[in-house]
Amino acid sequence: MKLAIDDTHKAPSGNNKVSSQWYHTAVAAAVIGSVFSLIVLELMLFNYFQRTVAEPKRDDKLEELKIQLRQSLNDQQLLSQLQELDVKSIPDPNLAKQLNLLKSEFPANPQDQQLLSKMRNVYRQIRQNRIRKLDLQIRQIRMRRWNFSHRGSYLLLGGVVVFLIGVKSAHRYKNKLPAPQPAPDRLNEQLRRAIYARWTVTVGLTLLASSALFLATRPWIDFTTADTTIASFPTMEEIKKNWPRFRGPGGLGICADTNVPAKWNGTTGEAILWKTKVPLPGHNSPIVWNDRVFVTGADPNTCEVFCFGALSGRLLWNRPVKSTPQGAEPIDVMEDTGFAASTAVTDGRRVCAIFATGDVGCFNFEGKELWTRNLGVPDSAYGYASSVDMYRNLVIIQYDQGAADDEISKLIALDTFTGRTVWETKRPVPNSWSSPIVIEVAAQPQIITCGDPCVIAYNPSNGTEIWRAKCLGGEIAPSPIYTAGLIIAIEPYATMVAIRPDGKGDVTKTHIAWKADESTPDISCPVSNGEFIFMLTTEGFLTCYKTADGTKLWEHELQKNFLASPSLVGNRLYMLSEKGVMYIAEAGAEYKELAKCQLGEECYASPAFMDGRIYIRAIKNLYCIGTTN
Amino acid sequence: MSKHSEQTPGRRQILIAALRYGALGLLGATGGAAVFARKKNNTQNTVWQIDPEICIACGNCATYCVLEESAVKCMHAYAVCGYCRICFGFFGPEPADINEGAENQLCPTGAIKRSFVEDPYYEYTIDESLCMGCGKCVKGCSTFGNGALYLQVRHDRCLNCNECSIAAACPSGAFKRVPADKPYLLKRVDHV
Amino acid sequence: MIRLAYITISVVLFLLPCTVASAVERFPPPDFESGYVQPTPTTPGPRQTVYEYIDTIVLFVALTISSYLVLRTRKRWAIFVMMIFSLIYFGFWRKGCVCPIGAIQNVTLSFFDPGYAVPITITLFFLLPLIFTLFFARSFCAAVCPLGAIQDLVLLRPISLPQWLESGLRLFAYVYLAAAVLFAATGSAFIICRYDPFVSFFRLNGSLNILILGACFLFISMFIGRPYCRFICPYGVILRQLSRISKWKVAITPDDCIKCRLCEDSCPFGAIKIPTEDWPAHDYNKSKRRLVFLIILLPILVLSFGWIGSILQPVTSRVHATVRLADRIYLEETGQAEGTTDASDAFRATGKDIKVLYAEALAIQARFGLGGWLAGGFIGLVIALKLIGPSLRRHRSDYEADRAGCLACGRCFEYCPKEHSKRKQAKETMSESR
Amino acid sequence: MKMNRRLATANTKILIAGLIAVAIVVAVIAVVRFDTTGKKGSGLGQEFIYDVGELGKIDPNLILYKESAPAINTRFTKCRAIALAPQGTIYVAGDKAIRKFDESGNDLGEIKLADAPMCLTIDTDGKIYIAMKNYVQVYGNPPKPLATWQNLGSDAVLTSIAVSKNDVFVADAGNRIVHRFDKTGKLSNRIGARDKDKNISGFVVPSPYFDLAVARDGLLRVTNPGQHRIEAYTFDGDLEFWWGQFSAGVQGFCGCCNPVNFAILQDETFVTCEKGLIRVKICDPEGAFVGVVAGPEQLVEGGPSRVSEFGPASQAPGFDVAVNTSGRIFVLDTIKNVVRIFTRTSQKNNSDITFP
Repeated sequence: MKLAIDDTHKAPSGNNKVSSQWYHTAVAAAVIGSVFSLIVLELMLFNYFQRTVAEPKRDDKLEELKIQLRQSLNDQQLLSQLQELDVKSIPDPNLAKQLNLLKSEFPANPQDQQLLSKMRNVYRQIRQNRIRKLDLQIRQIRMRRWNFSHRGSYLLLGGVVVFLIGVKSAHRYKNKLPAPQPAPDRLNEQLRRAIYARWTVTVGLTLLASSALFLATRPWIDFTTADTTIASFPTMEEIKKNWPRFRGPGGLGICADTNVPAKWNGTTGEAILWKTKVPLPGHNSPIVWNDRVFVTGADPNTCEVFCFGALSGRLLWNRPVKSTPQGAEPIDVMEDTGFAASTAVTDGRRVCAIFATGDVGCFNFEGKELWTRNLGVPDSAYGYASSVDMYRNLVIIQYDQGAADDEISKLIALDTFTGRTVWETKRPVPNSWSSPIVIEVAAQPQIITCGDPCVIAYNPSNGTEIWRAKCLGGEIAPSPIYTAGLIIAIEPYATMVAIRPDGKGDVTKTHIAWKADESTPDISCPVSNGEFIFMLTTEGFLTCYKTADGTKLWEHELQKNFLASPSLVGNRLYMLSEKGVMYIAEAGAEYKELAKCQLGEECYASPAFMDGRIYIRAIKNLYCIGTTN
Repeated sequence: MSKHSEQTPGRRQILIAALRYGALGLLGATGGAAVFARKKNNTQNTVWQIDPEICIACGNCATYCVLEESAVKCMHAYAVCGYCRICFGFFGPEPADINEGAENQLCPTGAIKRSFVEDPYYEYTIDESLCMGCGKCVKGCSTFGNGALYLQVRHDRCLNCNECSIAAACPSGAFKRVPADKPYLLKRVDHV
Repeated sequence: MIRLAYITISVVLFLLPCTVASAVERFPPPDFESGYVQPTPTTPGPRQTVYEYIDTIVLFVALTISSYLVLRTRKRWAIFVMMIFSLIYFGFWRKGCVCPIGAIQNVTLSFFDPGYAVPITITLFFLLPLIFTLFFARSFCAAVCPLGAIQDLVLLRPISLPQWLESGLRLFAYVYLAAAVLFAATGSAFIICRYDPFVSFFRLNGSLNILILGACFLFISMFIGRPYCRFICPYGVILRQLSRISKWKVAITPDDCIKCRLCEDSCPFGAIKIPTEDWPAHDYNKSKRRLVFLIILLPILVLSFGWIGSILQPVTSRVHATVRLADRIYLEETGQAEGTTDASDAFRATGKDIKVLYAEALAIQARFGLGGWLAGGFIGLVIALKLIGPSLRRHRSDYEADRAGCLACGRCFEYCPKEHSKRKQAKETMSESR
Repeated sequence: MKMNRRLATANTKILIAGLIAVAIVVAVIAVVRFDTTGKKGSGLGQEFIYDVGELGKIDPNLILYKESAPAINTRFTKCRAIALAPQGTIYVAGDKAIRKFDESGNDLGEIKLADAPMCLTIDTDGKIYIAMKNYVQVYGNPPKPLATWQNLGSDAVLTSIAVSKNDVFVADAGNRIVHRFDKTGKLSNRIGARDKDKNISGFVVPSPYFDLAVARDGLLRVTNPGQHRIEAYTFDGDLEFWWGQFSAGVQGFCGCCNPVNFAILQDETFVTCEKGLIRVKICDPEGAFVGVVAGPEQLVEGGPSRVSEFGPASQAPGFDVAVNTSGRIFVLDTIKNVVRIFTRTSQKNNSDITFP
């Protein structure tokens, strides 16, 4: 029983000397052990941080050198490099010698290509050697560190063992006899323990439960609702190829094709590929993606989305969008607005439509309902009529309503996949009928909205305002366009404003390029080919402005009523009158009428153009105009 | 109840004994079930291995192993190798010129050796003491060549942890438990 | 319903063979004229299986010896030596893997994953200590478990925790056990191994974080006796219950206790129970009512925690790689996440249908939902019992080792005067006999 | 005295408690920061990352073609080769069948086969010559099996076949040689075997990509991928000349073994197809680089940096290429198993090509 055991109890009396002398050695051992292991530990940590911090830098250096080696130098570069190169720094003596030689020869005949190539060769070798040297160095260091940390761990272990032995055996010589304190009041002790025990457990369980509940309430993905048929959103190219929204890509009303027919007749059926009745009325324009045409229609009781085959004109499917919840007061809209004035939007995977009732519906191309929801019945003088846009995975809805001081107008972004509201921004405007567009300025996307009194740009990623220009008034119906680096916004019968969209904050003073105030339209949107801007009033006044400075070039009266916005096809203007006559004019410095085509049915909606075809939604029918074959 | 137990200690003892042997039986059952429930798949020991068909050589093997110098190393399936003169498992994507100089090599640790066999064939061998299993060469070879280079767990190094920490961090789920008597999943062509 | 559909889809599609073509074409190598022969790659084998069996035998022997030392020899130093041996063999030599603690997960997995069969050796590693505990109390913890040993070794200046705090902290061990079993059963992770703080010391190797964790544990165990064993070890939880009903138990004193109170604070693990007083009558009815209330509370707790466990499914299931991948893919597909990760790249490279992935994820989440009920229910039960426990009246007249909590380290033996006198007698008899 | 000691013990107790608290906090932090699932990625330095992204980028001025029609979905799980009939029908060989399409992608029928086809060609008389792994099968028009030629042994891996007026040439990647048959399937001679005095270095074919075609100048063109060359042989097996060199840059052939496939346009210019960095390029009859049809950006989802991200599952897919009389180029995308159709854009951006 004389063995060294920790915590063994024996009276210190008697063999005090022996123990004390042992005691000191033990303490010494402990101290040495601890100090030693601390040092090793410290070294290992240093080693570790060297490996994680210092070495990557060296590696990057190596990569850099390799890249340099790959670059081919022209003569000037070579010479300058050689000038900078310090000959003494070259480890390989005979390379250095060669280089010196060449350098000395060079001034005599600087045009000697052979000499140059020699020099280039030598220089290349020098750089190669440098890389090889550094590379070797790096590898050696890496190996050394590995070995060190490997041995270090053993050393550390050893040190700790010594320390422990020391401390424990030292402990053994300093044991006190157990000296029990005077007995406490056992009974109360007992009771208290019981109570404390219960309380700790209670606290524990509340902690557990609350934290668990907190975690459980965090948002998570439900794969049952995951739409697996769809791969994210379309590329810019895809969008450009199609007519995905009101007035086509970017809402510009521009079609690049040149093979669009300029001659047809609805009554004789000339160049009319097909004509299909649309079951429900609506003033919204058709949108087209590849082989699908979408329009919406509604009467006070039903709102529906229609999908037509672009080739056949057959109605492929029609789907109702759930109507407003019961109890909501029935809304009244103007006859010439209707319940389906807003044009739908598609990203080629799904189509999303909004109606005057504030109902939004989203369907995939097969007509499967992905989601529908109601944004609350809009309070709008003529009925809600703004069209929606899509950007990446967002449906962007300019939900302007009421009066400015009601503060109920807002810009809403819904997730196209779930219909959830991604963000929502209040707008300081009364109800308007203009549609938002998404533009890219310096690779930064902006949502451009028009309202009384501001043109406001928002950031699509979070709905924050980028800039605003206080320049409009009245009841805004025309949508903005973006052309030649300018936003063109229109106040009916009053002004046309051109704004540079590269500002921040309030740009009213700073970024308004110019203003014009003659014969601005009240409903239709302008169209521009970059050089000129064309505007068409409801009364049929076609006006042409210069985009650069806003000077008016000419005006022409068409003596017809126009509700549809003019479109630009190649260098031709297509203007669809209320009576269904398409005026085709040259988009040039003066007015030149090219053709007039009769459809023979009233038209409110702006036409859609896609690969050589025109899709016109008339009062009752949807027309597809194109050249057969 | 405390009093009660005091009066008849015998009962309590019996109860406990019963419990004990109940528990013993339970344990036995558990063990038996665990081992012999499924006779079809043998209950011999397993080891960790990478399925080269699934591995994407992401590089996690180099850093997530519990060993500082990973147990995963690159292996060379000679039967699949094309013995190319310009091997993109050996040379960087843009070799300055075609020689063994460090400036042309792909492997950051220089673990691949290139040796002339006969015109125009070269043999490539891997120095395991230098390989750290980063899989850079594997990518090079599988992108341009036949995928003769691939990563495997070297069982002279592997500690065969109960849960392999690389497996836990493997993005492609290429790690699997394989029977200890067939510890490697070698790439080989099936021709005679 | 949709869920169900998805699951069935997944099952069906699992059965379909993978369409991905093999990487290696059947293609003959160049015909060498120089008579070069292709070398065959070296394939060094793993540790021989026979060693695994040897380990099992060593475990058995170690358990037997330590049981004998604890119950018969009753000598701290002997137990200590045994402990050192285990530390060296199971710890530094066997690199602390597989240990009985981790084996919990292997056994669990083997029940739920038809593809996985637990090796016999691992099963034995799991069972032997339990069986021994049934008869000889926690002799495994005493001198066989390397994790216990390394902590016991560095215990320098024990400070005793109040009992209520101890029982509160122990709650964690039960939660840890429940979690470990849940994750093992769903084939998600072996968290016990993942966060084992000491194994990296045994390997003298490991990632920085885990080394720091281990260092912290060792530091704490310099002052608080065996924190891992008492408050975290999920295996210890099982051992506690079994050792309650063990045949033989560790006794502080070799014969009758004289209540000298010398051993009172000798136990660094707070496992010595002091004699109880009779409860006063005035408290009796009150506590009786409380007891009834708590017993009624029990099922409520079980159910509510079960429910919590199940609704925690979205969180817990993300421990499973497939669910994480599905999440990531979903975010990428819906444009809510920029760029791709290695994992999503790898998934797309397989050309597998996303539907299948989602279906798999759903199936796994469903399993987590069910598992959550069970695990949560278990935790609820434990909590309820822990509430009831202190409200029960047990009579104790002697100083005795807590059957559940005693780690059989044998420290208290040396404190008992009876022990010493007994040893003296033994010596005398020996000397006489000589 | 006694008081002091008690105080001292009290203080130390507090100190210890504090230390323990700190330790616990540190431990928790360590656990939280401990990344077990690899979401932080391998913390390897830049030099350990393999990236051919930069290399794969192609100067848009060099791209002379654009994808002009929707790609044709072959509906194969693994398509192998593409060929055009003289009158322009597209034949695609895959899985265990041949499928016919017209240029707008309409399905014109399928020929079921007993074996997996490796390559095919269509004769002027409409006969279809299909090479399986190691034998050739001839189908008539309308497609019904006419003949099955001799088996070329287990080592043979036929990867390309071409017909001339009265010969059929078969490229055998396994034996690194070209077999010349007459139209009845009689083996007349072998071309391209290593031969010092004819100074034929022999074909180096590291992977089963070995293409040939008969040019209008009456010479046989054969790829020599290991040497990064296209070689011209007479039908009797004399090496006339060769062109092509290795270069990581766009004007040469990159990787260990390229080009994998090629086709010859009406005007004798070559359309070459590379694996690894998947590029389809135009070279003039002397092999000088003219321009690019499509590079990784156009052909690989995710662009060049994704090229090496396929994983072995779809490693280094060798695209095949065919051309029609009007100069359209049909690229068989073996990753997506579709046929992509390219037409030449206006010549103007052709002029301002500047070679690096």
